[in-house]
Amino acid sequence: MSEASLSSGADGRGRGLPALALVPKTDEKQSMKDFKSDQEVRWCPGCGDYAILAAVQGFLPELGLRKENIVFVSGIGCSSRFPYYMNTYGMHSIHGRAPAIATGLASSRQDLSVWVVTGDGDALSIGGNHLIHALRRNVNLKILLFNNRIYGLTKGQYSPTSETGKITKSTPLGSLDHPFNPVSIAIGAEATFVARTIDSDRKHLTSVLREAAAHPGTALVEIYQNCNIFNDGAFDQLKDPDTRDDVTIRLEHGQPVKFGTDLRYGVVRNASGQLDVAEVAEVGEDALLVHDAHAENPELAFALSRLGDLTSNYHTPIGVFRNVERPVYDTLMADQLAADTAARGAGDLAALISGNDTWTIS
Amino acid sequence: MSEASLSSGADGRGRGLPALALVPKTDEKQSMKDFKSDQEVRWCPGCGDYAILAAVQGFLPELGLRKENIVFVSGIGCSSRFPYYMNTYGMHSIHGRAPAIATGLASSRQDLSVWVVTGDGDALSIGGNHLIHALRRNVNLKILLFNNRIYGLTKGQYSPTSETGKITKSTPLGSLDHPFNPVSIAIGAEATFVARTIDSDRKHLTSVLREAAAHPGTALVEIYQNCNIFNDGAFDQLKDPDTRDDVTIRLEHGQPVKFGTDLRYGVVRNASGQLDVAEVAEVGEDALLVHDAHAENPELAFALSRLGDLTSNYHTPIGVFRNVERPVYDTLMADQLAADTAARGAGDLAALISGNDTWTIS
Amino acid sequence: MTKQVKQIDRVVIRFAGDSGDGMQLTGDRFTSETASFGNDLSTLPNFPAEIRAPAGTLPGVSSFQLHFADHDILTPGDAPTVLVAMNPAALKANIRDLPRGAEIIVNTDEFSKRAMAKVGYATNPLEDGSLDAYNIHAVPLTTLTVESLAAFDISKKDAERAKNMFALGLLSWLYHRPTESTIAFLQKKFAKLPVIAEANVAAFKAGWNFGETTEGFAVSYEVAPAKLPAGTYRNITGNLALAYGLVAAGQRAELPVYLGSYPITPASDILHELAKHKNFDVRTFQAEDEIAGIGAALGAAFGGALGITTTSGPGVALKSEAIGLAVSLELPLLIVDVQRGGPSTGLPTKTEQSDLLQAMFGRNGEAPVPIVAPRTAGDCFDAAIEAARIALKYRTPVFLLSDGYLANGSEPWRIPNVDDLPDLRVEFATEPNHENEDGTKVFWPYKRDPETLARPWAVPGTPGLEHRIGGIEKADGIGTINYEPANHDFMVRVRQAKVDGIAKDIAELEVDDPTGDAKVLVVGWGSTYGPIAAGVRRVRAQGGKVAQAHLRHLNPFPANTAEVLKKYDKVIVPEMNLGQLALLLRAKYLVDAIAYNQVRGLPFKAEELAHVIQEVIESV
Amino acid sequence: MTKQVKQIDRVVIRFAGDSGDGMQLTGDRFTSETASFGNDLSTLPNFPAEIRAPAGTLPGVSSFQLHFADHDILTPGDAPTVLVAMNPAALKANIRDLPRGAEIIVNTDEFSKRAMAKVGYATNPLEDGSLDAYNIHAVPLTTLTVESLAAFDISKKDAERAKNMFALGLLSWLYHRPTESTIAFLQKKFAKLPVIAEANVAAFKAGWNFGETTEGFAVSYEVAPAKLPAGTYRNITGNLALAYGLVAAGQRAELPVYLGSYPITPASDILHELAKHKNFDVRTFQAEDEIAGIGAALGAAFGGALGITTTSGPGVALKSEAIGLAVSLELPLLIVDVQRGGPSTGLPTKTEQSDLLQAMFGRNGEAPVPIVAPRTAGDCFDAAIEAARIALKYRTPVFLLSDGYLANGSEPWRIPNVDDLPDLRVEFATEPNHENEDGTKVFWPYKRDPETLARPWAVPGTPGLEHRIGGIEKADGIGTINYEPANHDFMVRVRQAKVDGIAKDIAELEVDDPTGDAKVLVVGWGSTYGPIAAGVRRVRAQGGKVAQAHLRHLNPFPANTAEVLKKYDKVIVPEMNLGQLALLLRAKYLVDAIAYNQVRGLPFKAEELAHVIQEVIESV
Ligand SMILES: Cc1ncc(C[n+]2csc(CCOP(=O)(O)OP(=O)(O)O)c2C)c(N)n1
Ligand SMILES: Cc1ncc(C[n+]2csc(CCOP(=O)(O)OP(=O)(O)O)c2C)c(N)n1
Ligand code: SF4
Ligand code: SF4
Ligand SMILES: [Mg+2]
Ligand SMILES: [Mg+2]
Repeated sequence: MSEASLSSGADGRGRGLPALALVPKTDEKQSMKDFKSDQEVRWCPGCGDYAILAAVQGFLPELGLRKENIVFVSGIGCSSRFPYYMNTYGMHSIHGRAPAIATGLASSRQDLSVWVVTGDGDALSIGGNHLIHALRRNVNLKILLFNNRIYGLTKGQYSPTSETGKITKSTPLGSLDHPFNPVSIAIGAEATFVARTIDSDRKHLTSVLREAAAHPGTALVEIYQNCNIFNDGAFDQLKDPDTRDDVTIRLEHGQPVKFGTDLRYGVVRNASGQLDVAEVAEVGEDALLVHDAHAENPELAFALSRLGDLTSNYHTPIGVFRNVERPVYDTLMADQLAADTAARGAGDLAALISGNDTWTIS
Repeated sequence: MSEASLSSGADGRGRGLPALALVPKTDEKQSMKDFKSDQEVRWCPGCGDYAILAAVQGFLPELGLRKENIVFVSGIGCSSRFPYYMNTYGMHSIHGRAPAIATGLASSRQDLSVWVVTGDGDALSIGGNHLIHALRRNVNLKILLFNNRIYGLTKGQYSPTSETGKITKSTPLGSLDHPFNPVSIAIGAEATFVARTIDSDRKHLTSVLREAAAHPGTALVEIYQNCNIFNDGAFDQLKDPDTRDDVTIRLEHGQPVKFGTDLRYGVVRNASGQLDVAEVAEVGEDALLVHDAHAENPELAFALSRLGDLTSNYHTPIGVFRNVERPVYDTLMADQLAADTAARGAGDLAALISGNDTWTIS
Repeated sequence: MTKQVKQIDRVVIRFAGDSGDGMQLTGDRFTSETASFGNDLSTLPNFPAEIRAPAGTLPGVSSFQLHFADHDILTPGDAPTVLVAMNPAALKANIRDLPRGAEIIVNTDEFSKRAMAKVGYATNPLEDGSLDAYNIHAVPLTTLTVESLAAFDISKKDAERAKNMFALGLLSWLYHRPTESTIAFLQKKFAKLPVIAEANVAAFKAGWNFGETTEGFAVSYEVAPAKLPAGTYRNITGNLALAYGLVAAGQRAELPVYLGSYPITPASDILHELAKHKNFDVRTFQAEDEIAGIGAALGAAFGGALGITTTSGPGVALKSEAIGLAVSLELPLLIVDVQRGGPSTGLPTKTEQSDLLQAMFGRNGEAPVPIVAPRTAGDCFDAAIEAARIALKYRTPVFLLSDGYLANGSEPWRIPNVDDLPDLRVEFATEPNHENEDGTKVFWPYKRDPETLARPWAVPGTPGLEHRIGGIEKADGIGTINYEPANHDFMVRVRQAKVDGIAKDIAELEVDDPTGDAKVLVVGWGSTYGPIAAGVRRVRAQGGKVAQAHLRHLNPFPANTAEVLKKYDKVIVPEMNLGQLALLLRAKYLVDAIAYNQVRGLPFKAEELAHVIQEVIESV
Repeated sequence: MTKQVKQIDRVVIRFAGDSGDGMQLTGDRFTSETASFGNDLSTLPNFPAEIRAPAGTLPGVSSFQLHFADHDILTPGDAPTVLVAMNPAALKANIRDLPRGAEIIVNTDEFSKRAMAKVGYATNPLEDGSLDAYNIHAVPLTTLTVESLAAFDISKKDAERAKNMFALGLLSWLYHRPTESTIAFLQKKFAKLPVIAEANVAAFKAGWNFGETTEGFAVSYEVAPAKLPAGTYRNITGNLALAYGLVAAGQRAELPVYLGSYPITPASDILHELAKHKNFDVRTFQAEDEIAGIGAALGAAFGGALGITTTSGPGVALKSEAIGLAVSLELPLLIVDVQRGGPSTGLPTKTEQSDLLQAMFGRNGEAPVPIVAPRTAGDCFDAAIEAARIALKYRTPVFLLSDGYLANGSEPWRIPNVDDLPDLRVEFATEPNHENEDGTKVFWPYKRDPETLARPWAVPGTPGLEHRIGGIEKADGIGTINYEPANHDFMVRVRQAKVDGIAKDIAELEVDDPTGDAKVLVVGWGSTYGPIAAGVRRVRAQGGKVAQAHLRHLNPFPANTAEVLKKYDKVIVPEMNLGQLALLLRAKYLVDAIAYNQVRGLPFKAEELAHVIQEVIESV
């Protein structure tokens, strides 16, 4: 199995950094502070957004891109204040529309590295349609979805990722809606890159950002983020040293899926072909599923996305679920222009507007 | 495997017709013509919509519901003209919003059987967000998605289900977008019932409608529909007597997945755990996958949705992919009202507006 | 020692501190103590868009202003006579609003070098004499609070947190406020944490005693209860009154209420409130976006519910297309717009009146929609009922235009007698309403009531009345799709005529012109009522003659509007926008209305309006 | 036999048949024959919203009207002097528009009992004398076509399909039209099916010969070429001219063009056209909805492209919120609204002018947007360039308001010299534009050009100018988030001032008042130019004195507008809405404008306007 799966990505098409091939590099040595804007950060003390901001600012120097060629586009929400704090170009747009705006920017400017910062409400409530269309088109965008399972900026209503029965200002008797699993819906929407990580795990967060940045096309990164004011502790089981190892499944491409204290658990396919958690001791190493993020067919990635329990956070896989190559929208668009120009030559305005059915009056 | 899967639905929760339990029945014998409105049908001659209309009008009498308790809500598009031709209550709303409007109607009137008629553009372009949210909420709606892989009413632009590279009025050099697979995205959006059928197969279409009507909650039925003016023959391989049997995979719950002339092909899990098509002769009956539409875990249904090739239509599964029970939004909402009223008694307006912090001036 | 007690007629207090200092809560508590004491009052909360903007910074300052008096008042007061500043930022951000001689109570504990530097105080304003014009009470609030809670087994942090209650206690002593309600409130709020509850109560009492004992406060003040019209009163904010009005409308119409909404500041609280009243047959649906919110409400209206959607300006923009559909379907629907600063995201937590023209014209095609606007917090209740009345009777979407100032501000409200509320019951169609030539009886969904021009409301489930409606133009009467030129022209005009006709059915525009011979008229709408009336009072107090008229219906205008306007030489229209009502009045009545505008995210000041009016009077 | 040839100065022909009969194509061909012959012309296509409404029914009738003359004309003609009716439905649907004495060519083959019954003809109108007032040519078009194609190896169905070409041939003979272009066209169109191509050509020629030989047509007519201003001409529709204008704007600005659009009638063809011109550095993005369409265009504008979004009324409604964002971001953006009948879905394929107020006010908050409107099909080209000029120079979204009549109607267009087109080049910011106290140079995204009040356009990729913009109110100059009351008031006013200031930069309002002493002025905007001018001509022809002025800029109005209006005793404002421009003029200039309105989904008739004008003249 592992070979089959590895091979599917082994040709390395779209690996490496072609995602940023056209973005000018800098020769100067960059550091975290180069990416800090002079704006005072206005999140609540203790908000998980701080950690994500630090991680992103800490990671970007790695890419060695000219910072004037980096753009952060966001919607509306606490998380969407992000661009103000980055010393790059940025747009704090309107609620839910960042993927659409970023699509226009990315598909007209291949020399830019375009990042979208959004929240669970921004991306999955009002912005759901733009998100799924960006994913299927595979525009060259890196979408960071800060999922705190709540509407923060509007002071705590439940969101499309809140667990059913959630008591909030707008649902005093509990919410009725069944939540989205952002990873599942992204895969269902033909995404080429889907990952999940956690605000507090700087190392993991950074490694996921690295892979996302390297991905040519749309990369969706769901980041579990704590809103200590309106949904504090939503992800505690994944953070608490006592529980975290036994509830978090760390996915690594090409590796058997093992987790838990001294890796005593693993993921296997059960009799009915569904994925299940088992004790490695019982099933044996060979029975373990080997993760293949590069498989063209998304069924495995989807199956993995169903392992976690969104309420208890038990058996939550983190890492890169899917990372496959597919032609990038911006490239296709640019190629079409180039091909047409090559075929017909640069447009001649006078000829165009005259057409071929004219008459002259003197 | 087959047992495991059968059992998961065997308890029969949500089977039968509880979906319509609260909708008043009629004693009169109904016939197809009872559901025909006096409005002249204005689709192009030869349009697949005619067959679907006939199938629906032919099926409804089976339900034996009072026709005044049936409502058809649609958006905008050729397909969305549907309600005008039904002698029931109906609303031809605005582009993409039918699921939202129907949600308000269904969640406030449990005594109605509410149907949504929509197109691939209406449901998946402008209406994508409302569709996925209706699915996750599991509102008691039956959504008929007429998929002709084109924008008909606006005279033939490509749609989110058009194959990549499609030449249309708006894409003279071919479209760039990777299409949605409506079944995949519905499953990714937590749908409880997802099916696919074909305009020209009256029998199959009717059987799917029957199961959808029986499903408590949102049922999405994708209907392949021929637009003979702007996308003629989009589904020919599934209709042409010479090819249809070998390209169409008919799914039946609890049955091994076999198809092709004298059922010589079947679906199996390959070494890497992915679904594949194989010759029954080679793999043997027992190796065949047994379809389990009732499995709580959607991974199988999702995997099946990936079998078909959306361009060649090869190995297109039709039938019910997923049919599981989950609390219905309208019921939950009604129950919350009932519970609150039971707990606190019917609201007392005078008491409410007075509150408990008053003073009197005389 | 017994202290001197002064009688005064009115006070304007502003509590100011960090977003985290609980100033809104403190203000609320002081307000309800004041309300239950029987003063007339008006409040103005003011906070940043961020949930907890960084501590000690100017953008992070949150404030709550309260005006209370022994007579009826109309505004939260132009300038605070007392400022409670919990830190240097709060002082700096508010000082310029204070008249000389104002009292300032500052928490000296927070005046560290760093804290002062952070907001640009080079030297300590409490010492450098820059505040000599004011009457400073330097109080180490934090220290005192912590000391007073030494006995409690709580963290220092929790102890410090209680400093707002210490301040509240001090102010309560200073103005002789009753304390029971606050103590009860604290016990209820922290019921789960009895220690914290007791600690807060203790801090509150400590603050009171501090006032009682310290020399710092030589005088305390009494503001006698106000003589308001007889009745039972409560304090109420605009959003709460509006929510109650919607519940009441459902009850009086004997219809289920269906709210389809998407949260947005400053409208969210209406959703929150309605969600609490399921036992009034009220359904609340938090939709995926604004379009789904109004869509669901419209769907419910088709099903026979009182459909409502609540939002603010940006949400209205998104709902535009669906509102057009509602106009075409001619179904009852309430669109509540709690206006905020624009354009775009603008100033989400500030007030503005700049959605009037959007409400009038923000749709494709000729799509007239009636508009109703409340004038005070309490009036939101009646305005909601009036808007529902029009929607139900005329089968039309109706705009209810509130704003951020009304939404969050509060005032005493005379609780109406439920049985006196208007009867909003409607009749659903149950029978065919038309006879074909061949004598068969059929139902025509667009056959109108000759009086109101409203079409019949036939809800699904009614046998024999099956029909289809939609957004494409339909034939007059029978309601089938119709592309005929003459029919479209007729339908466009009849939809307009229906809305125009409502003028016959609404109260005339009242003019307040005591002497009857004023030459200048001030016309306003919505939340500017208070400031305008206060300004008018001042002018009259100084012997000036001015008339005031305030529009509750913006579309259509009351039947006598032309008449009223023509009576005066000059018409002033003050608005918190660039002149939107003025534009409508000028266009319709060709009156040379003088637009006086401010777009500051804050209500007008009475003084300022008085000044403007005075100038115009003199110009006549 | 040689036939008589009559010289006439103008003809109005209407082709009418089933949606499936190819009437639009027939009309197009006759139009281009006529254009290349050098007549002046004007066309009016008219078709149902359905793709192929059922054959033989009234709603299924599709028609194409063409007015051509030996002099310059302004409208497609009030009433057809010739009707070609391919079936009973076409006859019934159009007969009432014909003046007595008009010529009617009918396809008798389609007059079966069933077909006639279907549209309510109890007896055959061709025989029952009901058409005596007209000059009927009863021709079995289908039979004749099929016979003429007997030699071809094609199906009967294909043969019958060619009947529209037979009719075209007949009409071409009747009016001496050149035939080469049509023959060439058919060969190209059916290149892949040579037999079909030949068959159609044969049918076309057969039609011509039929006219030549049959007694049925004793006379043929000659309409001499029109003496239009010297130049090279082509025939063009409004949508095509508008699309070309957008391409030209990109070329003259030397900027890439980015169109973000979602298909909608009647705007879709602009998307279709632009999609063909990728070699002009034009990107077209078919978005998932209207909001994504404008969003992508705005994103591209941020990146330095000429961002454009095209739509119709319902789409504008959906874009409202994003337009507000563009106002706040102050980026160049073109919003093209090809207006159609409203409200809601309304009449998708019919024309209307009812989005003017939506364009003016359809957003939350004070969000002014300049508005430009073309007056004729050809003028769509210049109007698009002018709209782009304003957007680019003032860094603002701009509305371009076309409509369904301009979009699909066509006229001869004098092809401009590309080098004479305005230079639209702009300068991107490349350097810091502000110096801090400490002497450091920084970039302030909202530091404005004192002249235009436009802010700098600094595109990503420019080193040192990294900055953040957004929809929240920002501080003047530096552009950081700012909630200060005074700053907001200032920013709201400066955005308004920027748009108002454009008045200095646009052409003055021209008045056509030949005698200089007219007392009545007719003011219009957009596509009513033709009918109004034609109406004015008629009045003058009868000795009446009337002035005409037509607004190209609706926001801001030209600087001299007040002056112009004041000059006349009466001002008439004809509009295809309920008086939207009239409202704006009344509000701004307090002029008692008389609104004359029609909302029929069709352009005004010149005769009708002449009548209205005459009445007003007499009333003075
Ligand atoms: C059109 C519009 N609708 C609603 C709002 C109000 N609003 C602002 S942010 C937000 C949701 C925020 O939730 P999320 O996206 O999860 O971001 P978070 O604050 O949790 O980071 C809402 C409803 C708005 N600003 N604009
Ligand atoms: C708000 C809005 N945008 C665009 C349109 C134009 N429009 C009408 S139907 C349609 C798409 C139709 O495609 P589909 O939903 O697949 O229906 P079909 O006609 O193919 O049955 C579009 C873009 C519209 N009517 N309203
Ligand atoms: S409200 Fe929650 S998400 Fe928003 S800033 Fe505060 S802690 Fe963070
Ligand atoms: S255009 Fe296509 S989908 Fe629409 S009615 Fe005609 S055939 Fe059917
Ligand atoms: Mg969130
Ligand atoms: Mg379609």
